[in-house]
Amino acid sequence: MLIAIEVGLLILVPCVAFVALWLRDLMSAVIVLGAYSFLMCLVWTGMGAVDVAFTEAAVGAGVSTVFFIAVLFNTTRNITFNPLDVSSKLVALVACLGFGYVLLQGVSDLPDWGDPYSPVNAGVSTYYIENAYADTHVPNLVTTVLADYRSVDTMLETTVVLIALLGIFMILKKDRPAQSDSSDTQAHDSLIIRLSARFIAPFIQLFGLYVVAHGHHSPGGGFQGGVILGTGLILMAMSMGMASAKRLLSIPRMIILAAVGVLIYAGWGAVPLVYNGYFLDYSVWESVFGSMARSHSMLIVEIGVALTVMCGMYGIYMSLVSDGGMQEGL
Amino acid sequence: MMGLFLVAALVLLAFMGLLLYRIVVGPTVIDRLLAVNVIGTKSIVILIIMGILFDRVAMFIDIALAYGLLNFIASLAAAKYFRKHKKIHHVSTMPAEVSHDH
Amino acid sequence: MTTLSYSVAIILMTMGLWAMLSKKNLIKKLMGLAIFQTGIILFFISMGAKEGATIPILDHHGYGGIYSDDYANPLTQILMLTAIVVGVATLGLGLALARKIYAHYGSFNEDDILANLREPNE
Amino acid sequence: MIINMVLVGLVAFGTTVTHGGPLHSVFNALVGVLLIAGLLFFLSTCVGILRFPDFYTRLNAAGKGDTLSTILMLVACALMVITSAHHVDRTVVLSAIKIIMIVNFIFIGSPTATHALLEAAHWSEIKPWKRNDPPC
Repeated sequence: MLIAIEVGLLILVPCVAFVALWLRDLMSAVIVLGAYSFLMCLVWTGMGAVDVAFTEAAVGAGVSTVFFIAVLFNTTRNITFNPLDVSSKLVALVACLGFGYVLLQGVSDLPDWGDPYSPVNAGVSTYYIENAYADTHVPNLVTTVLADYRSVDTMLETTVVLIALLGIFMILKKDRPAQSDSSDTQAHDSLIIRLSARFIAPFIQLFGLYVVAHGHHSPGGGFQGGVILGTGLILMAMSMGMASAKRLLSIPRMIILAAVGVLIYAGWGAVPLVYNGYFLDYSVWESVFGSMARSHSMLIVEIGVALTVMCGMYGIYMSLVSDGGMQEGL
Repeated sequence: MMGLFLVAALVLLAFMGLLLYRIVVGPTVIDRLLAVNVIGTKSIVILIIMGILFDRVAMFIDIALAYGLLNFIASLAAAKYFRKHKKIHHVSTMPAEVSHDH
Repeated sequence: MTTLSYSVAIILMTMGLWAMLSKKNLIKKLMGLAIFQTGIILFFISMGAKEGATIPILDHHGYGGIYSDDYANPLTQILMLTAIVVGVATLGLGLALARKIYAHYGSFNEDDILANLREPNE
Repeated sequence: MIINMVLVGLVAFGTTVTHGGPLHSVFNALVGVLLIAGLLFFLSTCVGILRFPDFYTRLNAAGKGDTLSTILMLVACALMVITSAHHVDRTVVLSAIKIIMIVNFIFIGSPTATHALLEAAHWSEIKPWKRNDPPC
């Protein structure tokens, strides 16, 4: 039944992607990329990947478009277009068509779409599906695999977000901070925008906390909740001015919190080493939490992920929009 | 009843395809932003219809709620962009007369 | 459907690669990177999809048995879930680099940057 | 507020009549009518966005028609969730209430976005379209 919707979406998606790359104005292209992300989210929902779709929804609707606009805000959106420069484009086109042709030849050898017995769907994933609830008492299989079976992977992914945040800070760092008279130089929005942003921001934060805490039973978890929490802060910084956002979460505190998130993750995973267990083996907590040990440990780990991702998104936005000066932005 | 919802989702998709015309042609950026905004709101409806078709609506509503909360942030940011850069029509410059408007 | 979803993934990857190779503008290159990434994610997700299966969240807790055919593959989904967030973080890093290049050379255009690189004192 | 109370009342009433009975088919018909009305309004939105001559008129079409059609279709979905449930339990009622919350947020967020776009157009001095002007 859903196949009809899927086919329609899959036809629409490459068209939107092509338009985004074809437009000769960066601002328009960025906005069309937002529409592309909406449609991609629907495609993944139709294939049953709700957690992935949730991540894409939070990222595409809230964060990635805002990052692009933040950079264009301080630079230019004009594209220098050189119509004479055909030869290099032709070479690139031939290379890409060859690449696409070779890959398309391989499509016929791939297993059928939706085949439950294909090599990808056999093996370890059947173990995950059939035994995850008995092992951990968590109905959301994606959360189980994310925070329990493959938790070392997730820890390092969280670290990548922290490293990206630190990298952006170092790239954009100003030697001498810009002289500012500590008053908010940013022009204020109209009353309507400020009021509705003020009304919605608490709901966004509350919803983010709900997503982090309820990720065991419905789509969600640390990554999605962290992005939503970060978007709430970005909304405050955008509509109320950066000074008031920094009153909520100052820049040094934000960096410390981002590191604390990874530390919570790694620390909770390191405790079993004391009891002769493996790294990130939560079953030693059974003396404290009983049979829910792995479930509760996953919640704690997800809180660490959410802290890091929230601070990562907020910090990346703040440094991109203010050129690293952290004084005035959108 | 499920068939009606499926048809509704397909019709919504077809209208989204129509909106693509405004995205391609749209003389200014905010015309495109307008069309993208409409596509974003309609994805909320399609998400919930997909939930109904999967018969697990409770699991899909959170995604739709995230869209409902976050959908207007991109338009807010774009609007604030135009407070500083007043030109809505873009200029595509040739390499001979590169303009640095910064 | 079998060929369509894989073909669309490959078309998206090709488009992203083409943008990264042939576009002169750094921001356009980053957009090509984002599109390439979604192509790969689409490929993984369609590998893990199962016909007639529901989403990988259990709706009953093991009464009557849990069969792996009834639920979509969670493994491919978790790999791609983290890839999206990390992708946004690296996108931010790329944007920061582009911003720094713009501050130094006054342009996002590759040709202008290369010209300035060859003649450092203008 | 009044819309909210009406919606919650509708959902609560729908909850009580889910199992068969004459009202069940009435509710099904209501779902169909709301869904088709939403589609019709969205059709007019699309036509407005495609055919109107300048940005301000297009904004009018998008701002009003989009919000109304989304709300109508979401209410149809909420009623469908209630009436199609095999037995009404906490999850089903919570889902319906969440859909009504989405309606609320759209009711606030969508006009705000429209307002922000209007301000952007105003700052960048887009001239409103007059009769006899060529459409842009």
